[in-house]
Order: sequence, then structure tokens, then C-alpha cells
Amino acid sequence: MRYLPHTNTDIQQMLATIGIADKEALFSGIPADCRLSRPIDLPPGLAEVDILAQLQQLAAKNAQVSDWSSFLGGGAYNHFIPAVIDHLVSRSEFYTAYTPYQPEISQGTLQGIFEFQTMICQLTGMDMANASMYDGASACAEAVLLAVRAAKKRNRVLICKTLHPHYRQTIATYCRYLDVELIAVETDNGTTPLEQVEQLLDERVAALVVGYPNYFGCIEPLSELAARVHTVDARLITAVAEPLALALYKSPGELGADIVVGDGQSFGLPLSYGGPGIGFFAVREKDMRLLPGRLVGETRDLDGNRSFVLTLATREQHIRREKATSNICSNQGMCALMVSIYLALHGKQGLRKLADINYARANWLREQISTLDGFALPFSTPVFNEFVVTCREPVADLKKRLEQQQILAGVAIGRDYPGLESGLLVCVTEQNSRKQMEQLLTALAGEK
Amino acid sequence: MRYLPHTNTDIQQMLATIGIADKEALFSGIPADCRLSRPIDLPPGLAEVDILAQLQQLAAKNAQVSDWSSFLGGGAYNHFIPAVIDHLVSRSEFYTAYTPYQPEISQGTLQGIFEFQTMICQLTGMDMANASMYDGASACAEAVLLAVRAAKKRNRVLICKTLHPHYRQTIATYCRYLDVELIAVETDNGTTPLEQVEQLLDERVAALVVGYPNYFGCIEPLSELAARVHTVDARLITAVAEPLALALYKSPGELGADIVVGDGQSFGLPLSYGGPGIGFFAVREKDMRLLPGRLVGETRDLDGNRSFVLTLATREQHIRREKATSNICSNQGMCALMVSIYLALHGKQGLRKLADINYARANWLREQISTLDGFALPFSTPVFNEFVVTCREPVADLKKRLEQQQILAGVAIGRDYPGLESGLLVCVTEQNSRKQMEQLLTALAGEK
Amino acid sequence: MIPTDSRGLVLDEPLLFEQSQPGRIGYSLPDTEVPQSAPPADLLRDDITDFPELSEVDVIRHYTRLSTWNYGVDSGFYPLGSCTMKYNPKVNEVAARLPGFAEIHPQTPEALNQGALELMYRLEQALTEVSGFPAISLQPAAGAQGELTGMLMIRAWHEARGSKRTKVIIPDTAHGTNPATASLCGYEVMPVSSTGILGRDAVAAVMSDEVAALMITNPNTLGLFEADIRAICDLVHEQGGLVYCDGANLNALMGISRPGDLGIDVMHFNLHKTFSTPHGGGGPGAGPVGVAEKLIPFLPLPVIIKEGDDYHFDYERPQSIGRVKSFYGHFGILVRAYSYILAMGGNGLKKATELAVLNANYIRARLEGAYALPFKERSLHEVVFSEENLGGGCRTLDVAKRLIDYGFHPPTIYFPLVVAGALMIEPTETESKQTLDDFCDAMLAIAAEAEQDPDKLKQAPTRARRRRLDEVTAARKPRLRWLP
Amino acid sequence: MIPTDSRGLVLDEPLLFEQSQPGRIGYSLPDTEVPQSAPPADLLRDDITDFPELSEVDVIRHYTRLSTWNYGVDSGFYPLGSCTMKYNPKVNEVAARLPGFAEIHPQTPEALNQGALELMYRLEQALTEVSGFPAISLQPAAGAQGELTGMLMIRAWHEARGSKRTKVIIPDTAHGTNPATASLCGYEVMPVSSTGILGRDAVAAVMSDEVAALMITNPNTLGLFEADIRAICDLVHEQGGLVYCDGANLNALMGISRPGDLGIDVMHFNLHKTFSTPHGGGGPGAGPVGVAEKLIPFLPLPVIIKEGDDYHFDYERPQSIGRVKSFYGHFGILVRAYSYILAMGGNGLKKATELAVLNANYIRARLEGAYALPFKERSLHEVVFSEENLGGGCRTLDVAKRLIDYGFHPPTIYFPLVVAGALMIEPTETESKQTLDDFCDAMLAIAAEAEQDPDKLKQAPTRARRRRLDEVTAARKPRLRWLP
Ligand SMILES: Cc1ncc(COP(=O)(O)O)c(C=O)c1O
Ligand SMILES: Cc1ncc(COP(=O)(O)O)c(C=O)c1O
Repeated sequence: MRYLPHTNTDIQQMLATIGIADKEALFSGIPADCRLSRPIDLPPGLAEVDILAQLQQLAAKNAQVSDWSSFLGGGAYNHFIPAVIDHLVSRSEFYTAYTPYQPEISQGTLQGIFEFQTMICQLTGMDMANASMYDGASACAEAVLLAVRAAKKRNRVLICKTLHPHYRQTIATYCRYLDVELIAVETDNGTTPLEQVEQLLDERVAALVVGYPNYFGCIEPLSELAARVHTVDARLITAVAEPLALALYKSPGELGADIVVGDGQSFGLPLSYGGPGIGFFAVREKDMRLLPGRLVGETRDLDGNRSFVLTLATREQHIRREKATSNICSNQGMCALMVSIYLALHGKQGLRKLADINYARANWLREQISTLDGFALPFSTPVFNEFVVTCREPVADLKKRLEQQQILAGVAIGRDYPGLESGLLVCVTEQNSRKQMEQLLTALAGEK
Repeated sequence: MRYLPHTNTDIQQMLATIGIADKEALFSGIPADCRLSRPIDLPPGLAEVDILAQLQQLAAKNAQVSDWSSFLGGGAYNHFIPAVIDHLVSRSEFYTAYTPYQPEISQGTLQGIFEFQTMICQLTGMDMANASMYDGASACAEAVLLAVRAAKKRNRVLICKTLHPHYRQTIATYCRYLDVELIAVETDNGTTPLEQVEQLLDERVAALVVGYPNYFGCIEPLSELAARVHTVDARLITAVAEPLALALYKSPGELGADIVVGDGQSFGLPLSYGGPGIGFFAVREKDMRLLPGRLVGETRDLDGNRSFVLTLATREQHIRREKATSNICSNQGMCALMVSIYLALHGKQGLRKLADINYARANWLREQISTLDGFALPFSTPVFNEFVVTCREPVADLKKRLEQQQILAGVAIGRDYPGLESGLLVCVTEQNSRKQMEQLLTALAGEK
Repeated sequence: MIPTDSRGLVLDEPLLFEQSQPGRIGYSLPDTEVPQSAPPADLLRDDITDFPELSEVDVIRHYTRLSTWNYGVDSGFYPLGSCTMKYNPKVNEVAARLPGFAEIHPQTPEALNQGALELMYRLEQALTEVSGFPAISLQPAAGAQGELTGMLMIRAWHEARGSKRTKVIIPDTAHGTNPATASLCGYEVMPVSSTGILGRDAVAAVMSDEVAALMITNPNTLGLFEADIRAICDLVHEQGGLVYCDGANLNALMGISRPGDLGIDVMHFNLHKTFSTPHGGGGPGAGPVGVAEKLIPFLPLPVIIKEGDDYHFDYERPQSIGRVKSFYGHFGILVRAYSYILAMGGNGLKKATELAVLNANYIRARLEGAYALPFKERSLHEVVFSEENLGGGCRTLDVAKRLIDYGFHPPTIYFPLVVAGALMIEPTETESKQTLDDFCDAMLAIAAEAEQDPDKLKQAPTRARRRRLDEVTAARKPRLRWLP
Repeated sequence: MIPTDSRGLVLDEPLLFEQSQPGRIGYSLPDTEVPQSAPPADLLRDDITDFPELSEVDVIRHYTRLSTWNYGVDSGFYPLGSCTMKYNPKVNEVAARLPGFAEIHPQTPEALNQGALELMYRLEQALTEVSGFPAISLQPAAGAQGELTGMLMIRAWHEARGSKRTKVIIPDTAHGTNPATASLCGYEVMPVSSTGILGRDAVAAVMSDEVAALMITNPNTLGLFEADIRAICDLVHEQGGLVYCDGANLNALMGISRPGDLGIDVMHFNLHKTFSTPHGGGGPGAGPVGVAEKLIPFLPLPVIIKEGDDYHFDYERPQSIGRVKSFYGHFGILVRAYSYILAMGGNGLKKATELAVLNANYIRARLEGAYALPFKERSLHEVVFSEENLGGGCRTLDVAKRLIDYGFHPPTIYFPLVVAGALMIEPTETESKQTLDDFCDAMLAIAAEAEQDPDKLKQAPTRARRRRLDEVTAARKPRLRWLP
């Protein structure tokens, strides 16, 4: 076996050094009634060529977005990934390393994360960000926990229904057995109505959680929400599933958010059927010691050279154990690196330009669809690169019909939003050419 | 433009430092009548995504061997390439470096080539090998030049007709305007008849060039040829287009060859429509100072540490100019590295086992085809993984017919071998499963 | 041989922001293709302040140089205990990048991604076979999330039965994620101290009808098999509790013992340990959970099911604890793990375990004496020494840093907490005897240096990119981002 | 900023053979699937003596470590004159690896590989547009083989006209491949000395009816445009000769001047210089030739032609010089070059040239004075200094080695031969002003060190993997392979 370097001679010599007769004796500490008495019932190992052939067969049964016209978004975005990213993250010093516990030989990872933390701050307009969370949904759930912990006696959290359903569900799971009361905030014209928020806000509320853009692709009135939330000293948690929007729209930080979480998949991570994504988590200075997860800080070494190191570890499980701010240990280090490379490559200009393209195309398509017979726009609020249309044709039928033409028309939102059964969430990125959009329009119009 | 880092400010500052007003002035040394007075008439630069789309369209028009059943060989061999190779050669310290002129910061390339030279010696059974040539054909032509130069007054070289036609043609081109007389040696039973060789050998002959395996896949009687060639003190040049054969068959060195050249493409290089391949060139000690191309040798640095360095440069064009042993400058460094990784990974056992698989499959198929009506084996000499069959059906028709079934049946040899118009050269590697071979047999038998 | 003269050019590299030049670009974007448009001006953002502006070559050099300051498994021996730093096969990386895996969208109708679902289904089956648990969820993102998922299921199971237990027993050898997870589930942690191996009696002493579960690690973080495991499970079960197993150390057990057969109710796997997926400088991992029959209704959403030849996600599971993250699992990591299982086969996995244990015991045999061994039971995949025997006033940290000068990644240190100055060495099976010998030679040399020339240790590392860092200032005056 | 404190862990690594262990394996092979068989015993070889036996992880670590001892363009500035070490775009690497390019067999019928032929045809057209030559052959493997191909065509042209000329004029600034190539074509070399720029008169003085051709490099290896080129071409043509142009320096001319318009008869391109394909630690390159009308019949075999919408290889070319290698061209390199042209577009190529020339002149402006500039004409893409002004008895070699300590790859040294201790600096267009400033700062610091502390130069490098090597012993007692 090519991954196992032991020759028979090696094994014999090693057993002799250990002072046992055979490999069996290595397991003498395991009681007989704990032993598996048969071989593992899995097929014998395959040659590399056969592994790839088998996997290729499975891969061929999937609908690659490069072979389809895909207008799917809803928490995972089909953006182009420059070749540079894979080239750089394939450097094994990065991806075969562990969490940088030994800073003297981990400065590459550490400086990379420090830069990631910085760019997340810049994008979100916040003071500090951690080294990553699993994904946007779990980051959002941890943000709720932070807010509740920070607010001490308060245990209510308002969750806007416009927040991505997976985020809402994950929050619910994380809070399941904790003393947290989750209260849903209804929806109006695709965003969160300020009046209802005002009604719900009181001294029991620790935080309000809102998407930006929200699940409908709409831009929520963040600064208005912030103003109201802050009147009761609660925290505004903003969740960003499509962070490219932050290159075009005002940052949550600028608008008054207290915590900004989200998923960085848009920035250079393959769709990969939804995982791994990468959660980000940014806060104001005041919440620094409540942050979950790893943090990299700047310091100096004995020679006075600038260096980076994992810091404020007293927040973390390996030091604080049951009192830790979170149980997270492994995070999404490699994904953070990919995001950083993506952001560095696009830079200030490129990210804005890319956001402009996404905006222009999506809004063009939105307009065009709205002129088609049988389609309407339920919401008038500004959007970024995603929007909801309602269709006269049943959404399931429409989707099926378009699949015949190799088009993935969008995400049906009816299951998550009773009352919006006719709604289709359509996403447009720079990967959807005008030609693709025109084909979509023809196909949509083609209803018999 | 993302490959061009200059900002406008940079450019202005640089022009000021230079002391000129604009970029135009940079070209003041070029007379007006030498200037191009119009823009380059090529389309504007494309975005990365569009480059890949355009290239993918071209790529889609080609017959990938992974989508076809390919029994093509004839100088390029479809062997499996382990993932490790691409991973390692993608390390940019290797592939973005130049020829290792500065050994202090090129020990990676240098040790890699030293190991390559060593493994080529081990495989071929020779004393020393150079750092690579362009390909087998040009290496073979340079071997002829070496032999003529070494032999001083002799200018005749015998070329076996069984040698790969491209090798023969390349030799002819290289010798076109030199005082070298090339004499063809005929063929018998797929190999070179010793009697004819005996007749042609005399004091005018500098060398005989023979393939091993030859173009028909047959194993030439190397030691018998060597014995005869050496009676007149000429050199036996052995050319190996499928070096995997050397893991199974006796090495040319062991059998008496004086020069062994060939192409290493089989060892981990993609087919890539025939290039880049990699020429190798191995000689006996006596010819060391006549070797063309780069050579890496072992030495020590000032601290006494073992080090590697380009050596014996006085043979080369940059020192010896018109008296150099060759004009070669760039060689196939990255390919040499790929070959080395491939050989190191397969190792002594793996290479033999792989050769066994190739041999067993090819010889099984050869037997099976020979039992089909309408097919015959023109030669009885042992083969490695390639063999000639003759077909009753016109070869061109047969090939076309099988292409309908997504089968590339083999290489027609009639154009290069008048008299063998019915010959098809069939190659079998570990990439041709038994199932593929059975399909080929069914298809062959299916002639109406 | 010990690489004592290693040295070479390692280049400096400032922060991205420090290199940025206004107007420099590294992107390459297609045309807009439709009329330009923009959101209302009051929503529009200005420039992203201080965001970097670089060319492609700047970015390439930046990360290329950064990488050279790092040490990975591909650089050399990385015996980081509890982390199972085995070789990450390169074919797995190719597999995960196949366009039919990397370019598929999670919102695609299931019927159009049957290959992905089938792969995950097959992976679940393989994990079932290796672990003995009848059902698996691939959903959790990493080990700690697997723990959370598992403990939430335990709590849901209790609640479904109307049982309101409040406590979880956790041995003092446990990883920090165990108590942190118990807290996240609203449980109070009851530490129990073990003397190497957790005795049934120790558990009995604290077990009660207030205890919802025991969280145990097997083999534990000392590298020892919990020999009383069956009896302990019986005991906990008898008293109405459940048993969670931290499966981080499964690399010691493949083909040897199946946690699911021993009475464990739920266990997480770390695919990034046992199943060779890369650690990525911190992640992403994958932390599937395996459960006993009784916990199947509580599995997180969704669950893959096979109906006829078709694969689906099942969301209609009323007792489920719900969703713990978006979509389903770290698919890209799952592909790698499945590719590994295909390469190894059943026998290969067992052989991996045997050799991992052989390697750990070989190191133990070579170093015992020079280094103090607090627990004498037969080691499995890792061995834990203490700093007790060190001369010259040297501590575990000094040994670790000195190992860097010898070209090795240090072991895990100061964990588990029950060992004074623990040096937790897990070689894994992909290391050869030669590598182990080089490492042991270095360890022995360091032990001798501690006696004779302790400054060598205390000043170490001197050959790395950086010398020891001022971690105190880092924590006291945190600088967590660059500012101009 | 100058990276003066760079340091870090760089690991040792023995030779493959020294690590080999009998019986260790790194391969993974499919089953034989048919009955085993073997050739006659007397033909069978024994083991390959001393061939390495390693595991996959051994191989990975070996080459990973080796790579860290190297310096590439991605590591830093690499101003190796005449080599055009520009950035190698990563998308080109992806392009060349597309299965529809990498996995196609050269013996496939042309009708089945139309995409590959079309790509090459389009590349030829692009090279035609950039260079002004009406026809291109992509066949030659590298620049030197392009030279051979071109000079053979020149000779074939002469012979076809019954002309038996025997000499070739080559200026003393020429690259070694020029005279070596002329010899390979059976020509006698007539060196002609130039004072920077080759004067028409200097050529006239040696031109005769014995001269088959002039080989000229434009811009020449001093980085200067051969301003008399038109007159020289006219002169040579008038006297029945042809003009070969070494096109290695085309990076100075794109969009500015087309060699094919100036009277040149044949020129080779170095795609691995001007068109950004990687140098690969020595190769592979690609050395297409462009020819004037009169040489088209002599192009090497085969030639790509387009008939209707179909692309073919034409082999029926009776006047062709024949084949110079197997198959057709370094296709994998051609794909990269074409991908580069697509990325740059016509304007981008011109801009590349302008910035390459700007960069060279900027370095010249900053260093002139501190370093002696033997030729004062306006530089194009590179600038050549001499060692004349160096203090402290330092030589060009010392400057080069000291640059390593500053973290830069040295320039080309001691070439061209006409300059005493030449320092030939070619920055290329992909380097930023910041990088050039860092480099110039280092060069100026070194010039100062030469005066004040020459040992710094003479002992350099001290920070690289190795100090200076004993090259004399290497050549006197060559050890060209490992032996046990
Ligand atoms: C024993 C043990 N349990 C749990 C974990 C947590 O796993 P993860 O990092 O995948 O969340 C670890 C990881 O270090 C561990 O070693
Ligand atoms: C001026 C000049 N001519 C010719 C060559 C030879 O080119 P190649 O190395 O591609 O054979 C070179 C390469 O260094 C060169 O600089």
C-alpha cells in the first residue's frame, strides 16, 4: 500500500524493539469482548486509476453548473474562481498544516489569517473579526449566543423571517436547550417592517437578526433597524449570505450593526454541493472577549520582528472548557485563505466592478421578467443579484419545464414561505451571460 | 491589465526619473521606417473566464483518449499519470525557474536533475546521462552527430528501417548539410537482419542506429548487433521510444550499446498531442566530453556541503560557440522532473509490475487478434506493448469503421513502410482494460 | 539522519495592505453585457477603505512566500497528538476538484445530483461498517459540531421521554470541546478523574438519575483503550443515561474494535483525522456522527435515504434536532474521505490502524526512560510523556521548540491536562521507521542537551522563521487587524 | 523595502537512492486482467540495480523539500537578461491541462483533433500579425532548434538555387546558439565586431558572395535596436545572402516594430520568453519560426493548412527541409502561449512591450553612475552594465552572489561577451516600480559595500541554501550520477 511505508523488515525490527512477538500483541489492552472478530467488510483497495474512474462515474451523474444555465442562488453563489486560487491553496505548506499552534513555523498561516480578519473588517465595516466559523448559518447561531451572553439577563432574540431559512433553523437548533426565546418578525414588501420591530423591542430583547441582503435578495433598512434596536440597548446582528453585495451597498458596520456574520463562499470557494463554505464573524471592540473561535493577533518575537500568533485563547474550549464562548475547534482555515486570495486579487476596484456587473445583470433580468406575461415582481425593494418573481404557472412545473432545456431557473421559496408558493428566487452572477438570460426569458415566456 | 502592475502614477514617476516626457521617447532608438504605424490587429484581451470558455470550445473538438478506446502508440504512449506528479511539478519554485545557472539558489532543480541522470543510467544500463534533450527523435539525431564526431574520419551511419520514422526523418534533417552518409538497413521479420548489417559494416561506418523496441514494437537482437558493430569499432546507438520496456527487457547497456537515447514521455508526461516529450541521452564514460546538452555534477560548497552544479560547460554553445557539441540551450527541465517523480513513485517493483501488465495485455490481445479471420501477425519476434497486425480489410476502412464505435484501433504503417499497407500498429497499455480489448476484438471481427 | 545544517533563503513579505498601490489591479472580469445600473445613491457604499490593490504577480508572490514560512505534513514529520496528521493523498485533491463534484449547486433538484447523493450514501455505509453504528449523519462540519449534534440528540432523546436530566459526566482527560459542548446543550459538567483508564467504579460513584450522559473518548487522550467501556456503558444505560464517544482517536481502532458494538450510543468521526482529509491550516474538517438505533429519529436534518435506485434528502423527521448548518455536510471533504476509503479498502484500513499503533509503541519503546511515561498501559495510536525527567530546568515547551530546530513539528503539548507537561506524540501510520528513528534520535539528543546545555532548549527555536513570540503582549494589547 | 532579515527553516533532504528501502512501494496499479505472461527468459532483465524504492509520502516530501531550495519568478524578482523572466499566468497552466488538450494522441486522425489544429492555426496567425512574417512553423522545440530550422531553410534556399555559399556572418554580441547553429548547418562562422549597434559598413566589409547569411539579434543582446537593420538587410540581399534574426528579444518590439517588415527572412520566437510560458527550470520551451514568402516552400514538416473549415497537416512539401522532431511542436506550450495572447489582446501586447522597456530604462536611470554603462544608446527591454566601476576589487560574480543575499535572483552575467564583466538586467513588464526600487536600492547598497566592505560581496551568498560551489572540482572529476 503506497501510503504505508513499512517494509516487512521494518515491522520485524520495530516489534523487536518494542519487545513483542507480533502485531496482535499491540492490542493486548483491548478486552476480547471489545474486539471485532471479522475483517472489515469493504471492497479491497483500488488502484488510483480505478478510484478516479469510479468517482468520475458518480460525478457524471450530477448537474454541473458549467453544463447548465443555472440561476440558483439562495445561499450558494456561482461566481467565477480565478486559477490563481487553486494554484496557491494547493501549496501543501498551507493545506497540510494544522491549526497554527506553533507560531514560529506557522507564520504563513498566521499572517494569512490576520489579513483575512482585516479584510473582513474592511468589508463589513467592523472593528474585529475572527479566523472563521463553519458557515454563515452556524456563525449566525453563535452570534445569537454571543448577544444573549453579552446582554446578561435578556433572553429574547428577534429573528426576521426574511433571514435565510437555514440560518433560522440553525439558530433554533443551537438555542434548543438554552434559555433563549426566539421571536419571528414578519415580512412586508420583501423586507422587515420597522413598526413590527418597534412593537417587539423591549428590555427583554438581546438582539435582532436580519439578513443583508436577505433571503429574497432584498436590501433591508439596516440603519433604521439599528436605530430602533439600539434604543433598547440590544444588538443588531446582520447576516450576509452574499457578501459580494458589500462591495456595492453600504457596509453593515457603517449602518450601525453590532455583529456581522455571514458566509464567504462567494469569494473563491467552489459550490461543491454547498460545503465547505466559510463563516465569518465580525464585532465591535466591546465584544472582543466574547468572540467565538480563533483569533490571530500581532506581536513581536524575541528578536523584535513583527509576528503573528493565536491569541485571547482564554475564550476558547481548550482553555476555558465548559465556560468557553463556543465549542468550535477546527474552523475553515483553508477556505479563509481562499477568500483572502480572492479578495486580494480583486482588490478595491475589482470587487466593486464585479458587484456592479452582478447588480446590472440581475436587475436587467428582473425588469425583463417583469414584462413577461404570467410573471410579476412581488417586492419593489432594491436587490443585489437575487430577486423573487411570482409565476402564474405552478413553480414546480415551471422548473421542470426549464430543466428540459438545461436551465435551472431558480429556487422555489414556497416551502419556506407559506403564502409565497408562486415565488421563484432567481440569482444572476457574472457567470450568467446575456445570452443565457435571453434563453431564460424565451424559455419562461414559452409556457403553453 | 492584471499582469501589468504599473499605475499611472508609477509610470509618470518612472518617466521623470528617466528624464523623458512620454513612453514614446523610450523608442527613440528605433528609426521611423522601422516602426509599426498601426495597432496590432488582434482582438482585445479577454477575461479569464472567457479565455477558458474559448479554449474549452476548442478542446471539446478533440478526441480525448479518456473518452475513446485508444490503441494508439507509435511513439506516444497513453499511460496513467498519478496525481502526485502534477501536484509536485506545480510547485512554482520548480516550474517558474530558469536553467539553474545560480547553483546556490537552484539546488532543488539541480539535485532533481542529478537524480534524473542517475535513474536514466540505471534504466538504460549506461554510465552517464545528460539533463535531457527535446525529444527522442532529436536526441537520436544528436547521437548520430556525436558518433560521427567521435569517430573522426568516418562518416557513414547505418539506420535501421525499423527505427521510428520520425527519428529517421529527424536524423536526415540534422545531417542534411553535414558530411554524413546515411545508409538504410532493411527489415526481416520485424527486426534488423544481422547478415545485412555485417555486409554494410566497414571502417567507414561510425555507427548503427536501431530502435529497442523498434517501431513495430519488436525487440531487436541488440547484443548480436553490438557484437558486429564493435568488430569495426563503430558505435551502437539504441533509440528507445517506449522506455517502460526497459523495466522488463535487458537494458541496452547490458547488451552492449554505446549510446542510448529515447523519449521519456511514457513516464508521467501527458500525451498533449505529442509534445512536449523529453529526450534522454546516455553514453559510456569515454564519450562524456562529447555529450550534448546540460550536465549536472556533484561537488561541495565552501562549507563542505554536498552540492550540485551544471558542469562540463565547455562542451556547450554558450562557452564553445561554433565548436560546441550541440546548439541546444533550453531543454526539457520540467519534463525531466516529471519523469523523475514518476520513476521514484513507481520504483523498482512498480515499474516492473507495470511493464508486466503492459506485456501481458498486449500479448494477450495480439494472440486474440491473430485468431480472428482476416487478421494475421506478420512478425513472430517478441514484442513489448505494441505489435503489428495485417488486415484483409483496407486499413483506412477498418480504422474509420472502428472510429464509429469510438475506437482508435491503431496506427496505419503503410505510409512509412511501402509493402506493409495492410499493417496496423496496435498498442496496449495499462489504460486499456480487458473490456476495451474485448470490444476491440468484437469490432474487428465485425467486418462485413 | 538528523537535518542539522538546514538553512536557506526564506524571503520576507509585508502585509497585503502595505504593498497596495492605488489603481493597481489583479482582476480580470467579463463585460457587463447589459446597461449599467446602480442602486439608490443613499444605499451605495464608498470605496472599501484601505482594501488592497495588487497585481496578479503581487498576489502570487505574497502567498507563495507566506507558504514557505509554514510547516505541513508534506514538509516533514508532524506528530501532533490527537490530530492524526497522516499523509493527505493527492488523488483525493483531484477527486474533490472533479467538475461534477466541485461545480454542483446545493439548490439543484435532488434528481439531478444523484451521483453526489450516492457518494454520500456509500460513505455513510462505509462509516457504518467501520464503526458499527447503524446510521450516520454526514452533516456536522467538524468534530466539535459532531459533538454538539450528538449531545443535542441525547438531550432530545431524554426530552422525548420526558426526562429532564441536567448533568453530563466528563473524565478529566477529555478534550476541551467535550465540556464546551455539554454546556452548549444546557448541561452542567461533572468532571470525573481517571487514573489513565476510566474505571467502572469511578463512573458508578458519580452516576445518578440527574446524569443525562457520559462523554468518553476511546481510546482516550492518553492513547489508552478504555478497557471498562462495556461495563461503563451498561452502568450508564442501567441508570437511564446515554454514552457519547468522542471518536477523534478512531485511527487506533479500525478493523480492531467497533465503538458501535460496545454500547456507545453516539460518536463523531473526524474525517480530517482518521480518513486523511487535509487539515487545511485549521480546517475545514468534517465531523459525521454515528448513532445507535434509538437515536435515529433525532438525527439532524436532512437525512439521506435511498428509495429504490433513487437517493433523496428526507426533511420530514419530526423528532429531529433540526439543522446545524446550511445545506448538507462538507461535501468537498466527504469526497476526499470516500476516495481514501476506496484506496485503502477494508484491509487497508485495518493495516493503517495496526501500523499507527506499531509506530506509537515504537516511539514509546525508544524514548521511555529518557522521557517519563506516566501511564504504563499498552499504548495505542499515541503515547504521552511527561516533563518530569527533563534536566537543566527545562520544560515541555522547551523540548517542543527545540524539536523545531531539528526540523520536526512538535507534538501536542500540555494536553491532556492530567499529565504534568504532557508531550503527546501521535506518529500515524504513514511515517516510516526511518522517520521515527530520526525523530527519536532528535528527542534523545534533546534530552541530553537539557542536561548538558539547557540553553539550547530555552533559546530554541533559533532556526525557524521566528524566535519565540511575546504572547503575553499579544493578549494584553490585542491587535487583531491591520490599521494604517 | 529590502528583505534583510529573511531566515527560516529549510529542511535537508538526501538523494532518493539514499532513502530507498527494499520492498517499500509508492505505486498503485490496476490488475493485469489477463493471464500473466513473459518474454523469453534470455531477454528478461533482472532488477533495475539500485533503483529507488519509496512510499508516496517519501516522494512528496522529497520534491516538496527540494523545491524550497529553488528560486523562481513566483519567489521574487528574476532579472535574468536575455531570458525574459516574466510572470507565468496561472490560467495558462489550467488551459494546458484541459483534458481535451492534455489527453489527445498525436497519431489520432486529424479529423478528430480539429480543435488542436485550429488552436495552432490561430496561434500562427497571431504570431504572423505580431511579427510581420507571412508564414510560421510551430514545430521547433526551443529557440535553438528554431535557429537550426531557420538556418537549414536558408541553406536549402541557397541550394535550391544552386548556390554553394559557405559562410555566415555573426556579430560578436550574438548568443552562443547562433554560431553553434551555423556550424550544425555546415557553415563557417565569420564573426564581426560591433560597437553596440552593428553598422551597415561593418557588414559591408565582410559581406561577399561566399556569405550565405547574416545572423542578427534585434534588439541585440545589449538591449539596443539595430538601427541599420533595413540597410543591412538590403545589403545582404543585394549580395545574394539572407538574413536570420534571433527573435529572443521580441518582448521589446511588440506593436512597435515588426521584424518581418524590415527585410528579415526568417526569425525564431521564444514563446517561453515573449509569450509567458514557464521556463520549467530549463524547459520545455517552444521556438516557432516565422519566414518571408521566399522561404515558405522550405518550412519543416509538417505544415498546418486550412482547407475550407478543415485543418490538416501537409506533408507533401518536396522542398521542405524535413522533420526536426517527432509529431508537431510542443503543443502543451503552444496552448499556454495562445492563452496568453487571448488574455493580452493586441493592445495588451503593445503595452507589455512599452512597460518592459520603461522598466529597463528606469533601472538604467537609477543605476547608471554607480555601475558603468558601456553603451549609451537608448536601451530597450534590457540594460547591460560592466564591472568597471566596482570598488574593492569586486567582480561581476561578486555582485551577482551578493544580490542573492538581498533576496533577488542575479541578472545574467558575463554575457554578452563584448562587455567586460557584463551585468545584463532584463526586468520585464510584470515587475512593479516598487520591486524595481527594492532591487535598485540593493544594487546601490552593494556598490557601496564593494567600496567599504568588499568581503560582503566576496563571501556572498551567505544566506542561501549553499555558499559558493567548487565548480573546478566538479568539472575536473565529474560525478554525474549517484553510485552506492
Ligand atoms: C479528542 C478530540 N476531540 C474533539 C476534537 C475536536 O474536533 P474538531 O477540531 O474537528 O472540531 C479534537 C480535535 O483536536 C480532539 O483531538
Ligand atoms: C539571444 C538568445 N538567442 C537564443 C537563445 C536560445 O533559446 P532556447 O534556450 O529557447 O533554445 C537564447 C536563450 O537563452 C537567447 O537568449
